[in-house]
Amino acid sequence: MSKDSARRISAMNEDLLRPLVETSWRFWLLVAVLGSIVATGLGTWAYQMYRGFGMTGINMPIYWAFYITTFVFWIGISHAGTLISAILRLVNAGWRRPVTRCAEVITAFALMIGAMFPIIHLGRPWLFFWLMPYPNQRMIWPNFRSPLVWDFFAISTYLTGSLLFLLLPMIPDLALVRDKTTGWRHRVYGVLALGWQGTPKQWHRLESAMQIMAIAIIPVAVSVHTIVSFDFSMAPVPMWHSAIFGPYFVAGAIFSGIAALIIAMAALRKFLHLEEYLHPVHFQNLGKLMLMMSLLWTYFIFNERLTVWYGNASAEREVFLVTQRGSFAPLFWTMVACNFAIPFVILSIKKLRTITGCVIASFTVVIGMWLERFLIVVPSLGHKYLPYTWGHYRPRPVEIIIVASTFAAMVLLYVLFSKLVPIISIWELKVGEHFVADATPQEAAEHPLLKAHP
Amino acid sequence: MDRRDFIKLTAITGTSATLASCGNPEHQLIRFIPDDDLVPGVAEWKPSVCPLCSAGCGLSVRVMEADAEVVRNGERGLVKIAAAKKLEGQPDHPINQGGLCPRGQAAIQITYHPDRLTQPMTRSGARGSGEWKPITWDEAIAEIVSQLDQVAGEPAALAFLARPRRSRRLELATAFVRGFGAPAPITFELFGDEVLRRANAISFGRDQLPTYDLARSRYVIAFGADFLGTWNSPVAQNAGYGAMRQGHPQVRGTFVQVESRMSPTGANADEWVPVKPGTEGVLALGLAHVILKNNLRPDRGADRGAGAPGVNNVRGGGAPGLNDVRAGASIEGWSGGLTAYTPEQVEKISGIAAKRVERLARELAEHGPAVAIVGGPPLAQTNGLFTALAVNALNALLGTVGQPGGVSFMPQVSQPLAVSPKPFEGLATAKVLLIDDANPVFASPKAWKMRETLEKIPFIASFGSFIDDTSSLADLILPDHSFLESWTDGLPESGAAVAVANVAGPVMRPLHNTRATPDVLLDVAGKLKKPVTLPWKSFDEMLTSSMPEAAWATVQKQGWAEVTGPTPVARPALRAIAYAEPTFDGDAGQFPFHFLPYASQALYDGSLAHLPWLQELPDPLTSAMWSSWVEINPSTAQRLNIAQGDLVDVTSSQGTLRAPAIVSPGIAPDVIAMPVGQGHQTFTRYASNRGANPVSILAPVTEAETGALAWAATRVKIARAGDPDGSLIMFAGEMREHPHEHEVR
Amino acid sequence: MCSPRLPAVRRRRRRFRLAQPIPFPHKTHIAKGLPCTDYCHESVTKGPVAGLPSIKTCMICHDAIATDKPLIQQVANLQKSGRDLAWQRVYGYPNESHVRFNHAPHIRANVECSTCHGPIAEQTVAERNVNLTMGFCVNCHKQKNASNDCLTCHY
Amino acid sequence: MPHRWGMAVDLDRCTGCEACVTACHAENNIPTVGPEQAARGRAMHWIRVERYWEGDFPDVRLKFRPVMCQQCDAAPCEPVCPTYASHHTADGLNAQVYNRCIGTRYCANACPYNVRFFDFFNPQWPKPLHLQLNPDVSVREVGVMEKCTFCVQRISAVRTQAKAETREIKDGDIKPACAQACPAKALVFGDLNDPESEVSRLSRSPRGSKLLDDLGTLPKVTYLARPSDS
Repeated sequence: MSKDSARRISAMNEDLLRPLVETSWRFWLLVAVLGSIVATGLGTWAYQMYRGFGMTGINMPIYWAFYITTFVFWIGISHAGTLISAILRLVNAGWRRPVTRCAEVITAFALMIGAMFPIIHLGRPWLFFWLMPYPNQRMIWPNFRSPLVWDFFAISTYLTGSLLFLLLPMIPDLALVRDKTTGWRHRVYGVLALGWQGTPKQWHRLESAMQIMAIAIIPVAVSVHTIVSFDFSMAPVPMWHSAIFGPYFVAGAIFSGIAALIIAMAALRKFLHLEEYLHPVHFQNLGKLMLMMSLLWTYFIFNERLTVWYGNASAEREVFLVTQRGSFAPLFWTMVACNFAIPFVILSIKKLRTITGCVIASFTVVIGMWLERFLIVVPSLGHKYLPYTWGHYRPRPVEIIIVASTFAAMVLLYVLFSKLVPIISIWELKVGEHFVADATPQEAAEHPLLKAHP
Repeated sequence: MDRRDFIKLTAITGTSATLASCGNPEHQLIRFIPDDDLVPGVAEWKPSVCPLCSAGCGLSVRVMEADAEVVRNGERGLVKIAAAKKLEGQPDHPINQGGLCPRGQAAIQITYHPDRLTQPMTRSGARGSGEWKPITWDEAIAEIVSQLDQVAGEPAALAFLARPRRSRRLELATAFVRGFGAPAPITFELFGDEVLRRANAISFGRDQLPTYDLARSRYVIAFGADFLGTWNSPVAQNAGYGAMRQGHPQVRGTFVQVESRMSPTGANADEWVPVKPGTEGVLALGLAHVILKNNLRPDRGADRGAGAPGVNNVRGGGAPGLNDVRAGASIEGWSGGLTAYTPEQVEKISGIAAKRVERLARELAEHGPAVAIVGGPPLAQTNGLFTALAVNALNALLGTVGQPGGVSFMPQVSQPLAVSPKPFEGLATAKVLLIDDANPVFASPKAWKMRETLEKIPFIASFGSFIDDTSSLADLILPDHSFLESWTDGLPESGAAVAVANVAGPVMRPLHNTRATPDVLLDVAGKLKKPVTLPWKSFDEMLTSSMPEAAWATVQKQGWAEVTGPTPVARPALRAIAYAEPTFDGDAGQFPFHFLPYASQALYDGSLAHLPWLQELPDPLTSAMWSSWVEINPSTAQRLNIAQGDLVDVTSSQGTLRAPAIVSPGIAPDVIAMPVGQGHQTFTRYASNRGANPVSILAPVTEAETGALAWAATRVKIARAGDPDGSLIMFAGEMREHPHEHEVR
Repeated sequence: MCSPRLPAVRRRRRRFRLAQPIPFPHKTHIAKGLPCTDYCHESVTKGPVAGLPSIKTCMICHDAIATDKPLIQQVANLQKSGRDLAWQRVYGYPNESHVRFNHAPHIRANVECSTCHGPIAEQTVAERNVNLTMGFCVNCHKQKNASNDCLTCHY
Repeated sequence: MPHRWGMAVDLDRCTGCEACVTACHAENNIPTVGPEQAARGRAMHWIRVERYWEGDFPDVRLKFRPVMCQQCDAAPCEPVCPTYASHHTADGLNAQVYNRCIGTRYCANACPYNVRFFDFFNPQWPKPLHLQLNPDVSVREVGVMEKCTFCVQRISAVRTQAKAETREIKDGDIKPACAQACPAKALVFGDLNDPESEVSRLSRSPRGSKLLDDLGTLPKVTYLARPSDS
């Protein structure tokens, strides 16, 4: 091992472990601010439960609105991760190494937050467990025909899988933290490292487990968003009852997931000073991927709307028109700009595809994708078959506060996570940079894992 | 805490927990011994009478045991009472035949209204300040007796204000004031039908509202009458209408409505004929002209000497010599074939194409039995009597007066109503005023200065159950029982073929410390220094004595009985009249729009605005709830830059009101319509200060012959006054079934 | 109407043995040959509710019977003061169970009172011995082949 | 054979008077929500009279159509409910079991007729309005869905009564509050499995059609068209 690489390794360890041991007042300030926003959100939810669901802007006939929009949005964001990192792992894209963990964490947290919304939106949230099949005295099971019960299974499966997928490759890094720290940290990370010693057998098992997870998580991720789309497409609501919804939702989910990932990476790069590990090329590559997804999304929405236009079924046409040129038109065209026009221009011109460019495009995509979900949920419900019952929706403060606080919750969880676990997979990075020796004991260097990832 | 407790805890925030815990009153409320013996959980059905309008529908009241909180001997406690739970139409009642209108269904909320007056009160602040002091009944009666004693001997010092209803209750009040030496009660109702009563007296010798045998009609033409909504006997007319449409195999009656703003009734018409306000009579005579000229007169009309036996007894009660030739004789030019009313002439006056007049006349003549109905706005014009006479004459010509499928008159056993066209005149000299559930401050034009008149009266006592615009000016409140708690009666004028007397006893005990007004009057009568002697000790005694024993037995069982007696016949002087152009208040240049207030399907004339069910009942045409609104034709709205929900100022010569606009295709471009009902200053938590009252800006124009208020003869101008302020609450989203197809077209 | 205060939560706990206005001896009355469904709870055969008898019912007999007993005198005095016995309901459902139970058809189907109300006939002050859970109802309905649709009881 | 409850609505008889709406409120303990909530679209009317304008002044017409729960045989509300709160009974009713409802409101989205209503707050009946409440019908609390039940309490009462008298239920024995109140007799309720019943006879009328028939929900409410509407 050259002197140079030894210095490099030690710098890497130091850079990537620094956030775990050094805490500035800025961190506490950030946590305090975010924490109070989250607390406000929780308090608002309690208030909503106490006063009644009527504190929201939901009404007859728009029985789903902000909460379900945000539910679908977060479930979509959750595709950042696992799906992207699994694909990148499987296709063995070398540039993925610093990115995978950032992405997988997004998945886990976005899922947790997203899964809250079906409960928040319940009329009687304290009975949420009736959605689960649990043995009970009355022998009453949930209705397995209901897409909401499918949701429960899909999300819980995906969450379990994503957590595994996140935790597995964390083990060697937790062991590293254990080895580099003393005191309580040593003991805590010792427990979390699950006795990782880096033996060939352990590496082998990690490798197999990760391969299995990477392959298994992809169909799960695809199915999750397909099932979320079934919440809509199983109901005979104009513009919902659509066969395209499955792939359309999955594409949209990956699209918004990439955007979330780019934002998260840029933030980490800036605040944790990881410029050396997250290079512009990573952003450019993700940007290209996002450009592709943008085009795919555009294709899907064009497809969806074109067939409705030609189909000309009276109820669907009303929803179509109200979104296209009626009261929802400003939102619709903002969405098109956010999801297509702006990212297309930024990402397809090489000069603009800088880190800043990618981050701007990502922000527009996040906004655009939230709007997309809103425009799926609300205009259709407001314009069902009998025009006498058409209605309007305006969000009320409780909804806005709760939805906004989940963004703070996401950031808070992310910040806390990056404080506790190296946000960049140190060992994978080392493997990528051939610092095998430091990452693994000498005898493990011959392991196929390292051969496979030169 | 287990799950159930948690649910309970969360439920406690609202009433449901309260209701749940009601059966288990462990919080120490005392229990009193119940007066009624009811089987708990089992319903009993008792007859009653709907008090809301003069139609007099029979009720069947579902009575069940309930726990009520009461005060007895100064202690608050719970007692099991027999509580009315639901009102239904009585299946055997000859008028409503089991049906009931939405207002009748909601009448039960009068009894249980949270703002109902629970005890006698006297004014403790300035008049109209809304400050009251509870007093006992003894004190209250002593007060009214002393006030009456002070004015004893002054003939016009006592005034009694009531709603016009043919009833023993009003007869008792009349006997009381007459005995005191005062003039008969002043009765006033905004949507009263004095004009039509007078016209019927002239045309047919019957001073009452007509009954229509719609069930057997094959062609109905209605002039402005909202007979399926609020006018005359709507439930009976709905029943007849349903049967006319689908009651006979293969035969479906046709229905044409003539009016300038589509009413809920007009909404059901096969053909809707918009007409210039005030020219409906011309159209009626135009139709008559075509029939006469072409000799299309149906055969059945040839012999009009005697009523056909076995059918609705139009001239019932024996009015020999009265025949409906008289109806024609009241119209100038009738015998000459109405040459002044050629289709061309009709087109010029009313705006209805001559060809259409011709066609309608032929249809009318060919599709017998046919009947023409008139009521509402056309009669509330300066030429209202002419219009009514014209339609009466048309009916006579069609030959269906007293015939199956035509118009007839229900036999009557009581004297016709004496309605006061200008109630304020009788009040000018009053020193003591008794108000029995009338609200003229709300229901009369500002120009009549009703409030100012009342404010000048030294002493006012109100018997009503609520503080409303009028009773808020009272000095003494003597709250009445609700109709479910006391004897009620009514002698309907129309809606059935036989004379019906509605009489029903209380179906439940009084909830509050109230007293039946007729009994209070009887009590007061006996306590006066110079007692008024009345032949009855109590109101139920009066009711008992008013009918034969057999009928009384029936009444107790079913709440109504068929009664017989000589039907009073009216023979007003006959004078042929011709069409006179309607005159309107306000210069057509300055006030370009006709202003049409109309009775609201839910709130009627505003007297029901305090019932939450009715406030939240979507209006049939606009779907508006809890609101006032101004209906404007789309082209007018566009011209004046008014969109749905925009605030609009409606200005007449009498003042301005502001209300949100509803752009409605069912109204003529030069007409502005507005429902009556909202705009109460004071009328319980549900109606106070809600919306605007169109009556307030009406000009004091009267019908030329009868002096009745011509409430449809005011002209207004309108102007956009602002953006929507959220006061227009609609239940419906869209007004068209295929909104965009309409747009394309 | 009663007020929605927090003690409502505690009430369910105490319900199993409620403080009744008088310790009414069910046992004594049954032993004297007075069946439940006559006089005291007679509406049970007619409709949904069994009904808690008013003091008037008590006094039909106790006008003459056992008038020397202090408890009866107490009841007689209560009646004179115009007050009723404020019985506390021992069996019942909270509103949020949305149960519409009808006694009459159960009596017609010869379901014993004790099936649902336990050995009340042997008790003095009525106690709640049977926990009327949904499972309890459903099991019996299954055995007797009665309808088990939710809408049978919940509407 | 079990009963199959259905209704026929004669649009030619219906005058849009809305007696059915108030009758339903009175029978089924439906709360009034007040102007603020009504303005937010939370007014509850288990039965409503829809009106649609056709044409323009002066050739304008209006159509009334009372819409209540159509009690579909293939009801879209039923499969989507995760807790079976919305389910099908043996006699073909779409039951809504309040105590099982957790308020996902999915059923209301799936219902093409928009006849399901949600309790956004606990209902309010300021004393003594509560004395009017029908003890045969639940008072629904915040967070549950509710809808027209075809007055199941009346069906149940008549069924119990008939059983006590050991007889069959006769046609016309059961009248939901709306049908009972209807002055023009536009609403007819009865057993569709009885070919002789009035409702069966009307349902076979050539004027009859189902609302949104092409959605395949198989409603048990038949609308008889106004001949002049064709």
